[in-house]
Amino acid sequence: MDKKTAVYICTGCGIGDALDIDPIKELATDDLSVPLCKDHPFLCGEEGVDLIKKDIEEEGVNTIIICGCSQRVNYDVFDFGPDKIVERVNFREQVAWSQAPKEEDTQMLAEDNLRMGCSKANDTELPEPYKAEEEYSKDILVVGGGLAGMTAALETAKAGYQAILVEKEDRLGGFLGKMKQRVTMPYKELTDTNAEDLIKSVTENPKIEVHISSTVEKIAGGPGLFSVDIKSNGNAVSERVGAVVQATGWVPYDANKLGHLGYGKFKDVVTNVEMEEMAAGGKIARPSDGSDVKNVLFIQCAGSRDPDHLPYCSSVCCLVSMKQATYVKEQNPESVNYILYKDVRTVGQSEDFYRKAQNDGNIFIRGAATNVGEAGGRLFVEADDELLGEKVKIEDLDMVVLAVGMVPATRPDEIPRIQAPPDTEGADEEGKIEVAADSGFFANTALNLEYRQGPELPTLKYGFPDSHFICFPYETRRTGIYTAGCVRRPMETAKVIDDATGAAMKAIQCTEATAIGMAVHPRAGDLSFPEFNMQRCTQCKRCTEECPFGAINEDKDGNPLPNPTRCRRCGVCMGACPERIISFKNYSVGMIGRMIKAINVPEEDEEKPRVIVLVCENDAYPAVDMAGIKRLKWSPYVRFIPMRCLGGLNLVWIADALSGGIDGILLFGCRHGDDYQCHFVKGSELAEIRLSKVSETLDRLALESSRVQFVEIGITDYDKIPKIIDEFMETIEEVGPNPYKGW
Amino acid sequence: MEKNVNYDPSFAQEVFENVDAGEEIKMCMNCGVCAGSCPLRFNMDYPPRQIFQMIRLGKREEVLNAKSIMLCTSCYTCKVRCPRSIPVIDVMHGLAHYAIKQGILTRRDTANFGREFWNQVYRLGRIDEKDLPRRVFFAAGFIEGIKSTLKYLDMGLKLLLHRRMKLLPERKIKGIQSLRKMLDKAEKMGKGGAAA
Amino acid sequence: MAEVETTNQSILVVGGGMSGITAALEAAEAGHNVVLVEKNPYLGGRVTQLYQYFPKLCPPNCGLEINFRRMKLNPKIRFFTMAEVTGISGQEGDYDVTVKLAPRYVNEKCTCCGKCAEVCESEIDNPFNFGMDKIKAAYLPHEFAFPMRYVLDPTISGTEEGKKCKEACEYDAVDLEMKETTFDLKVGAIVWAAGWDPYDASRVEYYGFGEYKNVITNVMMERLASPNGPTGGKILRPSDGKEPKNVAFIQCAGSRDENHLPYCSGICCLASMKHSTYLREQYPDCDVTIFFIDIRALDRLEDFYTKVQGDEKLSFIKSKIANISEDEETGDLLLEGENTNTGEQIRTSFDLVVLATGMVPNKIEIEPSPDVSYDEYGFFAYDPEKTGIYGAGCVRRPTDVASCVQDATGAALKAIQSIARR
Amino acid sequence: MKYFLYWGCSLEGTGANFLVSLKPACEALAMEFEEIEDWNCCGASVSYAGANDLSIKVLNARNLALAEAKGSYDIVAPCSSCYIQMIKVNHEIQEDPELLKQVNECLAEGGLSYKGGIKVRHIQDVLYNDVGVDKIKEKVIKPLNGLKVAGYVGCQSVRPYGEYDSVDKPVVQDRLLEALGAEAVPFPKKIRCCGSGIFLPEIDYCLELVKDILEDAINHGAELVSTVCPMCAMNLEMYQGRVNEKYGTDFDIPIVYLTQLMAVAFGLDMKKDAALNYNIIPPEGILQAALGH
Repeated sequence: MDKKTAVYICTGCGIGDALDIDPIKELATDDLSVPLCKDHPFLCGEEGVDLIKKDIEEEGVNTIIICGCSQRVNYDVFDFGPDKIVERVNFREQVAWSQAPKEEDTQMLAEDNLRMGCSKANDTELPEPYKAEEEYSKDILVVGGGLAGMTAALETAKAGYQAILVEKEDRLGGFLGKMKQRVTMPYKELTDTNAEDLIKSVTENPKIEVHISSTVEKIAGGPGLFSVDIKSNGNAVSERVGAVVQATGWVPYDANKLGHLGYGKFKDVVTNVEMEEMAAGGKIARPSDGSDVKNVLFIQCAGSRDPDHLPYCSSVCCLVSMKQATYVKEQNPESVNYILYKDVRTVGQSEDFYRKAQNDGNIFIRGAATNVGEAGGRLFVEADDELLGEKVKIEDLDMVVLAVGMVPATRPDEIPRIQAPPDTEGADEEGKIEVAADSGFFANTALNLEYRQGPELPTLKYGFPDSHFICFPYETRRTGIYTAGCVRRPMETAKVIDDATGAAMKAIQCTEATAIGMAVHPRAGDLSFPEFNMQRCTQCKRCTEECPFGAINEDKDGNPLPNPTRCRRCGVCMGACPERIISFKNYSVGMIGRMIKAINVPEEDEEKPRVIVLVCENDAYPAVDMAGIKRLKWSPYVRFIPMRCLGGLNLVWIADALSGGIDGILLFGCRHGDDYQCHFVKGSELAEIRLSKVSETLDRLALESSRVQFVEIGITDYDKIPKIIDEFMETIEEVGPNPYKGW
Repeated sequence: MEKNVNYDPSFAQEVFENVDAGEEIKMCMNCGVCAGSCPLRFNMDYPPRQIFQMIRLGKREEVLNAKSIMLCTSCYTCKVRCPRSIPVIDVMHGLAHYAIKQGILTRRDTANFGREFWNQVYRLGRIDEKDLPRRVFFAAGFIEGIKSTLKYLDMGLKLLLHRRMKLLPERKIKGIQSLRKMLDKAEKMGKGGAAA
Repeated sequence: MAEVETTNQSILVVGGGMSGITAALEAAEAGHNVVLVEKNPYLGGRVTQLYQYFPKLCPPNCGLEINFRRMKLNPKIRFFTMAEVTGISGQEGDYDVTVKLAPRYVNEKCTCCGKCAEVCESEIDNPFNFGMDKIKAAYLPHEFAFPMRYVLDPTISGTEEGKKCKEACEYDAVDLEMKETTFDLKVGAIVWAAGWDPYDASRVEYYGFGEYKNVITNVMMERLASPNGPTGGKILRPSDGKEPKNVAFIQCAGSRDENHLPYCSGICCLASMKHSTYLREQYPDCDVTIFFIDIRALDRLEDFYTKVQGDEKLSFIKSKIANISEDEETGDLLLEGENTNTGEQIRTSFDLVVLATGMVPNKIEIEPSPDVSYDEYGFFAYDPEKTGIYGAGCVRRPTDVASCVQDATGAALKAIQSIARR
Repeated sequence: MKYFLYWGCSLEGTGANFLVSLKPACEALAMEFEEIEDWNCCGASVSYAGANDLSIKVLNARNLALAEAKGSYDIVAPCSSCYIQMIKVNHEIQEDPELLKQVNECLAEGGLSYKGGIKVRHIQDVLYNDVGVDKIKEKVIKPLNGLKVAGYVGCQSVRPYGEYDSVDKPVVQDRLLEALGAEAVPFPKKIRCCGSGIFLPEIDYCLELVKDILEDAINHGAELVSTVCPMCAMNLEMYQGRVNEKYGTDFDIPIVYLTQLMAVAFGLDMKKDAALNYNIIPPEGILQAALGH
C-alpha cells in the first residue's frame, strides 16, 4: 500500500510538561520526513480523534503514528479501521511518567521512541488473512467414545456442527459403560449411568458419524484442513475435519505392581475397576470361591500419592470406594465395609456423599495398610491407625479392594526410545535415546499426526497431554487439537461432562477462526502469519525443530513446509532462522533490526550509554507500563522494544546492536522451567538458549558477555523494574562504553 | 513387636443398639473440635472423638471404663461446634448411663450422685437440695458420709443462714404416682436400659 | 453509553470475573455477539485480588492481561462495568433483560492522569483491599484495572470535594451529574457467572474474626501479600504492623460444617499452602502451621502438597481448632484444640491466624426470578430440562480458577446451542 | 404479657434469690406469670447417670403437657439447666414425630398427652425480645451508674440452639445490664462452663473452672458478677472460699442474679424484692456505692 504517514503527539497527561514538543515535531517532519505532524493537548478526546479522522479523510493519511499513552490503553479510541496502520509510540508511561521532566535525556528518549515508531510503521504492511486453496472444514473429529468423547460429539452436534466419533472398542461407552452406577450431583444417592441412553442419542444423532472398532491411522494437515484416515474393521475412510478432540481416557494403574497389597497373591484382592465390573455384572461375590461377600476393606490411594507408583492423586477414588461400599451394603445390609484412607477427598458438594457413606455405617480408618494376608480362607489387613496411634488388624474380610488410580491413556508403559542423530550424547549402542515427555514421540498412539515433531501430543509430567496453563486449560501444544476428560487429568464423571463440553467449544471456535484466517489462542484474532522466503533457506531445520506447536513440517530435503493454520503467530521460527527468511507482514527480523538501528547513539564522550530492552509484550511490557503508572523512575538511557514473544529473538539483532554502538541489551521474558509462564510454551526458554550462544558473537567483537542479560519478569514484578535497570546500568558503567560507537 | 488390635464391629453394634444417641458417632470425621471445646479436656483420658473411634474399633472395656465419658459438665459446647452436628454430649451421657448400668463405676461419686438424683426424682418428682448431698455422701459408706458432710457443713450452714436451704420436710408432687408410671414405661421403652 | 444493539442471537454473560470473561470470549471468538455485565468498576473479579495462583505461583494478572487483550481486539464483545442485571424475563432464545448502570461519575474521557485523586482529600475504606487501608474517594480501583478509568465514590459526588475533583480534571472527565440509568437487552441465552463471596468469617464466632485484629481470612492474606496491597506486599500483622514469626492457618473455617457451609470449597487447602509459600519467602525464620481435617489436593495438585511438605518450617496438624482467644496486650492468639494424630491437647500461641474460609455462590437475586434450579446450598444445579440460562464457574461448584475456565468454556457452548436451537 | 413460669427445684432452694427477685422485677415490667401446676424436676445435672434418655424426655414432656393443657402461653424457664433440658426435649419432639409418639405413649400412662405446641423461652429471651431494652430503661429509676458488671452468661442459657442469642459470643445479658445503667465488661470466659451439674463429684477439676472465670472477670475490671443460672450462681459464689484455699487467691466478689440487679435499678426493696440479703457474699456495699448512697 502507498503509505501516507502522519505523526500525532498528545501533550496531555503530563507529556507536554515533560517534553519540548516542537523539536520532536521537527524531528518527525525534517529528519524522519513524515509529511504531517500535529500535536494536541487531549488526543484521545473527541476533538483529538476528529483531528486524526479529518486528516484521514482530507489528507489521505493511512499510517498513523500516535505518540502518547501505551498501546495497552485507548486501543478502541485509536482504531481507525482495518485498512489503516496505527503505530503507538509510548511517550507517557515510559517517558513522561517515569523520567525527569524537561531533561535532555528525557527528550532524547522520546525522540528515539519516535524514530523507532516511524521505522516500524515504515516496515509495517497490513496483514492479509491466510486463505487456503482447499475448502475449510468445520467438522470435529472426536477420538475416544467414552463419556468424554460421546459428550464432546453430542455437544458439538447440538451446536449445529458435524462430529465424527472414533472408538477403538466395538461399542461406545468406555468406562461409563462398564459402571454399575455413578456418584454425581447432587451426591446424595447413587444415580444410574444412563450409558445406554447416551450411546443411543449419540448413534442416532444425524450430525454424528460414529466409527466403532476403529482407529485413526493418520491425521495430516492443520486446523480447518485436517485430513483424517480412519480404519474400521479393515476398511479405510478418509475424512476432512476442522479440529480434533482427543478423549482417549485412562487405564487403571497396573495393580500387578502392588504385590505388597496382596494383589496377584490373593484372589480376593481386586482393584476398584474389577469391583465395578463385578457389580455391574450383577453380583459381587468372592472371586476365590464365588461365595457371598459380607466384609470388605477398601485400601485408598493404592499406588496413588506414592512416589514409587503414581505420585499424584486420582481425585475420584474416595468417591468410587464409597460408591462400591454402597453396592456391598445394598447387596447385604449386614455387611461391614472398612475404608482405609490417607485423606478423604470429597471436594465441593460431594462431601455430602461422604456423609452418606458414614451414615450407612461404613468404617473409615485413617492410616496406611502395612500388610495384607490370609488366614483360614479369609483375608486380613494390618494397618497403622493414625487416629488411635495403634497398629490395628481387620480380620474376616471377604474381599480387599484396591482403589487404584488413573493413568492417562497417553502414557506409555515404558519410556519410548527413538533413533537419535549420530553422535548424540547419551545414546545407547543402537544409537537410541529416551524420548522426553514433552516430545511428540512420547505418548501412546492415538492420533498418528503426520507432524515433523512426532505423531502424538506432547505431554506434561506423568504423561498427561494437558495444558500447563491455569487460565487456558484446553491449550495443547498442537493447534486445533484439544484434550478432554481423564486423559488430561483425573476427574469424576460430572467434571468429565463439563470438560468435554468445553473442549468441543474450543474445537468449534478453532474451526471458525481458522476459516477467516484468524489465529487462535493466545494471539486470537491475529491475521498475520509467517511467510518463508524459500530461495535463501539453507535447510538448517531450526524452524521445524523449534516451533513450539509443531506447525512446520519438512520435506525429504529438509525444506520447511509451513502449515499456516497450525501457526500461533509467536515468531519463534523467525527468531530461529539464521538466514532471516521468515517474516510476518507486520513483524520481521528486518523491522526490529531497523528499529534498533534507528536509535541515535551518542558519541562516547557524551557519556550517554544506550541500552535496548527487548520486552515480551504479554507480561513484561504491561509490567513496565505499571511501573510508569506507579511513577517509578529509571534510567533514561534504556529503549524498550516490545516483542510478540522473546522466542522471536534473532541473534542478528544483538550483533547489529552491539556493532552499532549500543552498550547493552536486556531481555525481559517470562518465567521458564517447570512452572513456565510463556504463552508460547517454549519462547522465553528458547530466547535464553539462543542467548547462551551469543558469546560467540561477543567474543568475535571482543565484548564483555555481561553486556547482554536475560531477566525473568512477571507481570506483577513492576516494582522490581527500576532496580533491575539500575543494576544493569551499573554493570554497563563498569565495563565501560561500547568501543564500536561511531563506527 | 507391638501387638495389633483387632477390629471388632460387635461393640459398635452394641452401642448403636443400647446407647442413647449411640448411632450418631458414625458421622464423626475426627476433627477434634469436641475435645478442644471441652472445659474438662485436660482431665480426660481419651478425647471424645477417640472414644468414638475406639467404639468403631471395638475396644469395649476401654470405652466403658473411660474417665472421659463420666466427665461431662453438660455445657453443650461440643454439640454446638460439632461440624457434623453430632450431639457429643448426648453420646457421652448415653455412654455414662450405659457403663453404670453395666456396673462400671469409674467415677463413683458421679455415679452415686446421678443415681441418688434420679432416685429422688422418681421418689418425689422434684429435687430436695438439702437431702441430695446427704444421700450422695452416705452412698459411699457411713464414715465417708460423715467426712464429706463435715467438709461441706460450713457451706450448708451459710446457705441456711441466707434462706437458701429449706428445712421443710420432703414433699412429693401431687401427681407422683402417675409420673412414676410414665417413667417406668420410659425406662422400658428407651435405649440404654439393658442391664448387663 | 448504553446504546447497545442486541438480538435474540446475542449472549449475555453476567459477571466479569474469570468465568464470565472466559465464557464471553470463547463465545465471541467463535463468532457470536456477547454482552458482558460486571458490577465492579473493573473486570477480572476476585482473580484480580489474588497475588499468585497455585500451584505455579504465577501472577493472575498475566492471564487477565491476555484476556483483556482478546477483549480489546474483539468487536463482538461489549462490556459494561458498574452494571447489574435487575430483570430477566422470557425464555430460551428470547430473553428481555434489564441492566442497571450505577454512576461512576467519571466518563470515558478519563486518561487516568490521576489529577482528581491528587486534589481529593476524603478517603474511603479501600474495597479492593477489604478495607485494610484507605484510598482517596477519587480512585483507580487498582493498577491493572480494566477498563483503566477512575471512579468517584458516591459519598463525594454531591460535595465540594467532588467539585474540586471536577475542576482538577483537564479533560472534563468528571461528571458529577451522572445518574443511575437502566437499559434493556434482548438476548437468546444467558451465562450466569456471578461468582462467589467469601463466607462471613465472623459467623464462626469462636475464631473471633472481626474482634481480634490478627485473625484474618485467606482472601485478606492475598491482599497482604500483593505488591499493590495495603502493605505494599509485605505481610504484616494488622494489629501492630510487626512481621509475623509464627502463623497458623485454620482450614475449614466454616466449611465442611453443618453449622455453616456443609460442603468443602475445594481450594482452601491449596490456598493455605500457597500462602505459606508467601510467608516463607518473605520470612525465612517464620514458622507456619496448617491445621486441617483432611488435606485435599486433588490430582496433580498433590505435587504442590508434596513440595510444600519439604519445607521444615511448615507443619501440618490434623485438628479443627476449637477456640481462639487473644492476649489483649500482645495481640497474640492462643489456639486450642486437639491434635487428632496424637490425642494431645493443643494450647499454642501464634502471632497471626489465617482463617481458610469457603465460597458462597452468588445466586440470581432478581424478582421475579427466572426459572433456574439450585441445589440445597444455592449452587446452580444441572437440569437438562431447563435450558437458556447456564451457570458457569463457582456458581456451580466451589472450585479453582482452572476449573472455572474449563466450566465457563463449556457454558459458552451451551449458550451457543441455545441460540442454534432457534 | 403472660407466661407460664417454670422455675424448677433450685429456685426453691439454693437459687431462692433468683425467684424472689424475678417476680417483682418482672411484674414491674407488666409481665404476668402462671406457675405450671404440679410441675416436676427437669432431670438436669447428672440424672443421665441414673436414667435413660427417654425417661428424661418424658420428665420434661410432662411439664410441657401440663402447660399445654392450661393454655398456649410460652413457658419461661429462668434456670438455665431447666431451660436447656426443656427446650431440647421440645425441639426434638417437634422434629421427630416418632419420638413424639413414644413420649406420648409414656405420658399416656399418667393420662397426659403433648401435642408439641408450646414454646420454651429463657428469661433473658423474653426480657430482651418481648419486653425490650427500651421499656426496661424506662423503668430504671436508680441506674447502676456505670457499675462494672461481668455478665456471666454461663453455657446453657444460650444453648444449644442459639434461639435468641449467639451460642459463642452472646450479647443479650450485656445489653440488659447496660439498660440498667451498668457497664458490661467484656470478658472472654463469659460463656465458659463453671462445672454445672458435676461440680460436687468432680470438685477438684471444677474449682479450676471457677477460678478461671472469676479471674477473667476481675482482670477485666468487674466489681460484680451477674448470672442467670442457679448452678452458676451457686458454683461461683459458694466455692470462692475453696478456690482461695486451693489456689491461694483472695476472691470475694459478689455474684448476683440479673433479676436482683433489675429489682435494685427499678428502685424496689433491696431485701424484700431484690433479695440481696440472700447472697452469701454481700453485694449491698458495692451496689450502694454505685447508686451513690
